[in-house]
Amino acid sequence: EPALIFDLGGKFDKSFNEAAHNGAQRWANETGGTYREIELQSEAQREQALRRFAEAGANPVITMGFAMADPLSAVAPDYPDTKFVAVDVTWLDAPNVRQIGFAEHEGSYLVGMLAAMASKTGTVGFIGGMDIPLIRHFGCGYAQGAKAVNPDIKIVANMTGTTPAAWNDPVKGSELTKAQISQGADVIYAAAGGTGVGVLQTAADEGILSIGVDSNQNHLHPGKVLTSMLKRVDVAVYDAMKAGENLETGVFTLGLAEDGVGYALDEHNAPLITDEMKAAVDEARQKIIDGELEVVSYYENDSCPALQF
Amino acid sequence: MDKMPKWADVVLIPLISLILAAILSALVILGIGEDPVAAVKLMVSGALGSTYGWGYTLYYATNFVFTGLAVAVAFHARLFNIGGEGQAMLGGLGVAMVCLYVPWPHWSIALLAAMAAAMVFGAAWAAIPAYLQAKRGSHIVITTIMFNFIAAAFLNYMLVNVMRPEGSMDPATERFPEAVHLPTLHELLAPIGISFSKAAPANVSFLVAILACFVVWALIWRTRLGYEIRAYGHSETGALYAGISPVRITIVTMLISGALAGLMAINNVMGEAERLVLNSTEGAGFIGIAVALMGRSHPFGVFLAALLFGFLYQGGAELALWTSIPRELIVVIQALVILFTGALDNMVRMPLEKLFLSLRKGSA
Amino acid sequence: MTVPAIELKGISKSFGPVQANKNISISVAPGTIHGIIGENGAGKSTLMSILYGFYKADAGEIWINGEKTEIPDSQAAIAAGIGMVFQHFKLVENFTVLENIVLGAEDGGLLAPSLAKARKELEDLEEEYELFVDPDKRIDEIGVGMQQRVEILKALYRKAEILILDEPTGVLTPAEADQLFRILHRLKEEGKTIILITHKLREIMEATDTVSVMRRGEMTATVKTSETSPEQLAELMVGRKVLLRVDKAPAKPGKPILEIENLRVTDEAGVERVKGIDLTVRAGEIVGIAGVAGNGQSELLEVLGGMRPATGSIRLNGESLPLSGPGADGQARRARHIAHVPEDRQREGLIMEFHAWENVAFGYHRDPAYQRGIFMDNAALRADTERKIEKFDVRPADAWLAAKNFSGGNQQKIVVAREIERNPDLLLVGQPTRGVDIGAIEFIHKQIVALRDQGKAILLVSVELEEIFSLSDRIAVMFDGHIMGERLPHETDERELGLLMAGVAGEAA
Amino acid sequence: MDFLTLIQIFDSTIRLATPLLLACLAGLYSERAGIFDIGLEGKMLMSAFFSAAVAAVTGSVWLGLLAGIASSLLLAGLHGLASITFRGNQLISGVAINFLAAGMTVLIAQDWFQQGGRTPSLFGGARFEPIDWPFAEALSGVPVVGPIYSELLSGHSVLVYIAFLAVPATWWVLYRTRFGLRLRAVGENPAAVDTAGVSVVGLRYAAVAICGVLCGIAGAYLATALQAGFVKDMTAGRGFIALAALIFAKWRPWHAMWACLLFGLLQAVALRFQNIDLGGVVIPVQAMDALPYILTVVILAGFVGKAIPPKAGGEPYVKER
Ligand SMILES: Nc1ncnc2c1ncn2[C@@H]1O[C@H](COP(=O)(O)OP(=O)(O)OP(=O)(O)O)[C@@H](O)[C@H]1O
Ligand SMILES: Nc1ncnc2c1ncn2[C@@H]1O[C@H](COP(=O)(O)OP(=O)(O)OP(=O)(O)O)[C@@H](O)[C@H]1O
Ligand SMILES: [Mg+2]
Ligand SMILES: [Mg+2]
Repeated sequence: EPALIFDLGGKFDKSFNEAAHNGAQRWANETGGTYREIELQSEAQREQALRRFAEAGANPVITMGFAMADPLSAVAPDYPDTKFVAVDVTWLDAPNVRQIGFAEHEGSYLVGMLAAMASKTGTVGFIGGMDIPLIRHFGCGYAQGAKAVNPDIKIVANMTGTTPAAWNDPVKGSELTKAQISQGADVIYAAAGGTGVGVLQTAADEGILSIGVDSNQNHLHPGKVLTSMLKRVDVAVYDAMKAGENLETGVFTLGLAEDGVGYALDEHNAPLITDEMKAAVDEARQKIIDGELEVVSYYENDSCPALQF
Repeated sequence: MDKMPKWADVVLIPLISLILAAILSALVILGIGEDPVAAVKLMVSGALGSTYGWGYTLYYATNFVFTGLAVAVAFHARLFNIGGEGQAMLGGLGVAMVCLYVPWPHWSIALLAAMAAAMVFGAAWAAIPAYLQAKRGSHIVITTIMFNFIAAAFLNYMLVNVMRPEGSMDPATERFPEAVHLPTLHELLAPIGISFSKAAPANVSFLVAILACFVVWALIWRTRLGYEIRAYGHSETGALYAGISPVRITIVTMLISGALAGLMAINNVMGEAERLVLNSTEGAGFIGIAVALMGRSHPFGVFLAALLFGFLYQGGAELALWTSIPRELIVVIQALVILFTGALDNMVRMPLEKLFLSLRKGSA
Repeated sequence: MTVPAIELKGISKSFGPVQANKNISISVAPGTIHGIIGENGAGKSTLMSILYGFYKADAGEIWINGEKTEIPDSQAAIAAGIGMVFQHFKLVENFTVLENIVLGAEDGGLLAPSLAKARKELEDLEEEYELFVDPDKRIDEIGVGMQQRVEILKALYRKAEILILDEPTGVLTPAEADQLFRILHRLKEEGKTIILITHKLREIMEATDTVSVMRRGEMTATVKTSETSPEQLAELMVGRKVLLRVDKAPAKPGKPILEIENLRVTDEAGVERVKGIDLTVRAGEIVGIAGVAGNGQSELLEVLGGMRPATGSIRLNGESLPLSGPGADGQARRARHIAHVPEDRQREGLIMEFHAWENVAFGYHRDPAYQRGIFMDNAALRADTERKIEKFDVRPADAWLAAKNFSGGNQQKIVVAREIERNPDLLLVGQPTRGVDIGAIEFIHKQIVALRDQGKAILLVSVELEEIFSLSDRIAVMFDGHIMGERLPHETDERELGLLMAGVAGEAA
Repeated sequence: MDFLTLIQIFDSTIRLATPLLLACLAGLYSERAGIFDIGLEGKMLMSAFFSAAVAAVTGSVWLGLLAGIASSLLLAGLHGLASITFRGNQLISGVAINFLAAGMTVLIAQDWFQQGGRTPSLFGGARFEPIDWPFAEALSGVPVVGPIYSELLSGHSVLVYIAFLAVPATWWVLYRTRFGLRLRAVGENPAAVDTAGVSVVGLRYAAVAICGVLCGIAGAYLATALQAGFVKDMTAGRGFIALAALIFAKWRPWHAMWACLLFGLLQAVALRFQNIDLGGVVIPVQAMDALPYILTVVILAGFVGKAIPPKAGGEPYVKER
């Protein structure tokens, strides 16, 4: 029986935990299988949940978020027969852990290009939840994509706050959106969990475009959401559960090539994406896959060539 | 000349209140379609049924003892310190600096240094609100709320821009060296032949917390300073008459309170995480308010209330692990426990008092 | 025989285990003034609060004007024509006089018309009873005497026919008290019924028609005032003979202990309250400061006690005493052997939530005798307390009782015991017997005199002229921050002091 | 900074200040009557959920508002029961209410909508729409006055106007009516009210109920006017900021409005000027984020002085020990 450990944001974070939840649900619905799950409430529970599930015989144990790396490195060696899956972790030295990283900067690069192409004002916005490296990583890819289309583009980047409330403050998200609109932004990319709900809402209300994150959020405001940066955590979780105990371990980085990240195109945003836009983005996508184009990751040296944080 | 025997006040009323809270919680659990009996069993066995469960329960309780004592000490001087959260965050910063930047030969010396740093940092963070309250009359409730936000921003800056190891995704410091690893209860109890769960994070800080309870108790009820703090808390004009300086008491009390809140960091930062992560306090500063209020600001009461909350946290974790009960249910159960044991206790006390009075009259 | 205005039948009331009223019956004829006396804690206030609907009796009946009346709350009492002036005034401090008077008796939802109407009616009432107050002053800006008038006006504004006054003169100056009794007589002449609780037998003798005595929750006697004497009442009250006058030998003043020169005090609001006074107190004498409350006596006492800064010079035993800064707080004063019985025992002299034994250390909690290492020696403190309780006959003799659970008189005994037993060089005493029953007054006075006889200096501030006369060896009168003059008690009288207190300067002081 | 930016900042200030102001006035009624309330946050949150939920189900924002107010009133009643009837500790009761709301909203939301503790998005009549004042469009071109009229004053939802009208209304009720006189009195000296023949309990329940209604409006404003649905914990600590504003204002209505506007302004400024470049030195976003709180402390210490709460506040009224 697999087990799934959500990060502190909880499984309904409108973000990547929720994507994991969706993947697990899909697996359960398709196979009729059951799985255990826990929404962490505190840091101390990370290790606790790992051990408890491992001891109870859950296999594989799937964890969400980079913060699980540290406890995993302590726990995984104690349960060599258990397979662990660590989403957003790629740097552990543990034989029984399947480490899955996403090249969010690549996906963000593509939506950044779309944003720049859709923008009439030459200004695009980025709203992050909290100023942490992961969010800078998103913003950095986005900025590079936007600059690739229009080197003179202005990118307004804001963070919502410094307390956990920053991920659940749609009102502040709205105000930031309005602030960015007044600074000229007409496409805004939100990577801010529940706060993003406010960003997308206000963008729709004010008649500008927004970009969703993690899962496909195009349907939230049809015709108003330019696209969504997809991070296929759901697929990763689904695959892991499907593979079960026979899971392949090692480090997997899911980028454009693996369809681990991408941009969403469906009936809700089809009218917004012109053929040229699609062509340009798909070309860039291919180039990145082929290695002709390199999108710099923020993690490489803690800085971004296209945007200062 | 009490209306009720003391045991009834101390044991019976909390017990009945807890039962009422449990009944209501059971109704909520039923409401979302789960089995309350199984849930209670799971919570009790998960939190108290094994040394593993105890290890977690005591770990959480340790956090709450520190923040609860912090609030309680300030309460004795009628200062409402809502800033435990921020003070504990800063305490964590102090601990991290001590553990990371100084090579320590042995954990025991490191612990002493870390305690000192945690207390100094926590006290420093309480100092400005204290000074402003004492000298400028700026309401300490506002300033401490504001300082919580400022602390969060400061810590965020430190962890993202200053202390984060290069290239790490995690807004956290690197792991502390092995030398400052605090012995867990497992390691402490093994030599005397007691086998305690290896996995649980409860560590030597728990003993420090117990010690802190005694120290605070002695401070408040056995020292001149404690006497002055209580006197000032009860009557400001009285303090003036007795030559107790309001400015001094306000500042000293808040420094002690901040130091206690900061001290929490030896448990969660040094003892458990062994690194400083963002939001490491996780609201323990606010739980401390409930703990202090429920413990009637007495260290012993604080200890019991902290245990209760430790139980709820760990029991809740077990619920979350083995059932599909959403974690918000645990928040609701906590709310009901606080409500019944803390705010609605007179609902139980009033009829009980009548009962005892009539019993006494009947026998007299 | 006329129908009694008030008839209480078999009233009982317990507060938890304390039975404050036991099966009390009493009847008051209309148009009379009925006195109630009794020791502290005898249950007088409780009984009256039941009549006013503030407390609910456990058993018993209330009959008003011959009709059985249920009084579950004050609303019902007001409707039945009862008004009450509580021992501790029930006024909203930051409201104006007018607002306090209309509170609860407004007509209509809007304030303006109510206030306008009240203002007019108030003028009439003031005329009629010579009860002048400034309707627009805030309560915390006016003195206690005024506050009491507001309370009486509140009752009259509600058309009270029965007026209960609980220790109304406890805080009044003699002049204010005289004025009050004139008003009471006028009310009585109008046919109103008045119940008066007081500890002052003189007032009972002068003002009442009948008097009831309470002891330990029971009504022990009701007599016609004209057929009794103060001595008999005192005995009925306390259960033993009481000395109503202080017995003391003539003073033998020695060297100056306290020398005050050109002392000036400015309060928090920037008003100068003491305007340059000179005063000397010698060893073995009691100097009494008479004056209407609010003329700077309190501030003088507070400066000496280290509670507020001042300018000028004070010498104690010939050495100067700092008047501001760190060396001028209560601790420093105590270190210089100044003891201080403050004017307000509940707000200053005691921590009401502390046990008796903790209060016995209050102010002296840093005394080495109470320390053991870094801790306080609570056992020593408790032993000390037991001793003081015994010596000062504090009742109940329970060191573990919280101060708030003692009656006023016994609270005062704890404070006096604490301060006198320090054997200070200088004892500051403010209003030592306010609200205290005669048994306790006798005792406290004796202790003060005994301290004097040991050659200590005592500075007494009291608004009770009677107390000033019976204790002081020398009397200084304060008015508006100045000392108007000094007199020897046997060379002056109440009339002359009254004039000085009113600011009318006598012949060269 | 140009004039239009200024207008936009003020516009943002009004939006951010409105929920604070409603909650602050709510606290004012309660605390003026002597009942401390740190449960403003919880009541707002509860109302945010129920207003959004009912609006989503019925399609009527007005029904949503009513439901929000009702749910907030329920919690207010609980607070009253604990702190008035059973003379419990008002702080504990408030803490419990905050926890209760945080948990119950998500539990119920998940039970009803299965959308991860959220309500469905609200459309059309299920949301409060901005009200455009007459001629707002036409006047917007007029210099200075135009933007002020059409951007700043016009175009807010009806709840904003209710919030700001509640300020003079509160002032009027408090200082010009019998109810206000009694309310202020019961917070200062309940014994005076009691002996004057007025029910302390009744007054306090009335105050707590008004507090519930105002918190209800505040929550509904967040979920159905500013936003289009409920998200867990969406009050994000605004109840506590409102409490700070109340102390800042020393429990007075007009001052409360200025305090809330100040807090709103500081936030609006901080949000708008993140990452400003001061001649090469980039101010970290965290510093900007903390700025409103730092400035609050500075202003408090520098200009406000001592705040003395209603005298009987926080203490249950007990006649018999
Ligand atoms: N609210 C109360 N709760 C509990 N006990 C009370 C209360 N009020 C009075 N008592 C107790 O009831 C007894 C009678 O008190 P009461 O105030 O009636 O005395 P009193 O005769 O007015 O005394 P004093 O002369 O000091 O005013 C005392 O023992 C007192 O401690
Ligand atoms: N910002 C303001 N705008 C208009 N009037 C005000 C303002 N602030 C205060 N006032 C006026 O001040 C009067 C009283 O207000 P305030 O709140 O200062 O009361 P207070 O008497 O000082 O104290 P309390 O409110 O405790 O009674 C009101 O009648 C009101 O007219
Ligand atoms: Mg009395
Ligand atoms: Mg008395």
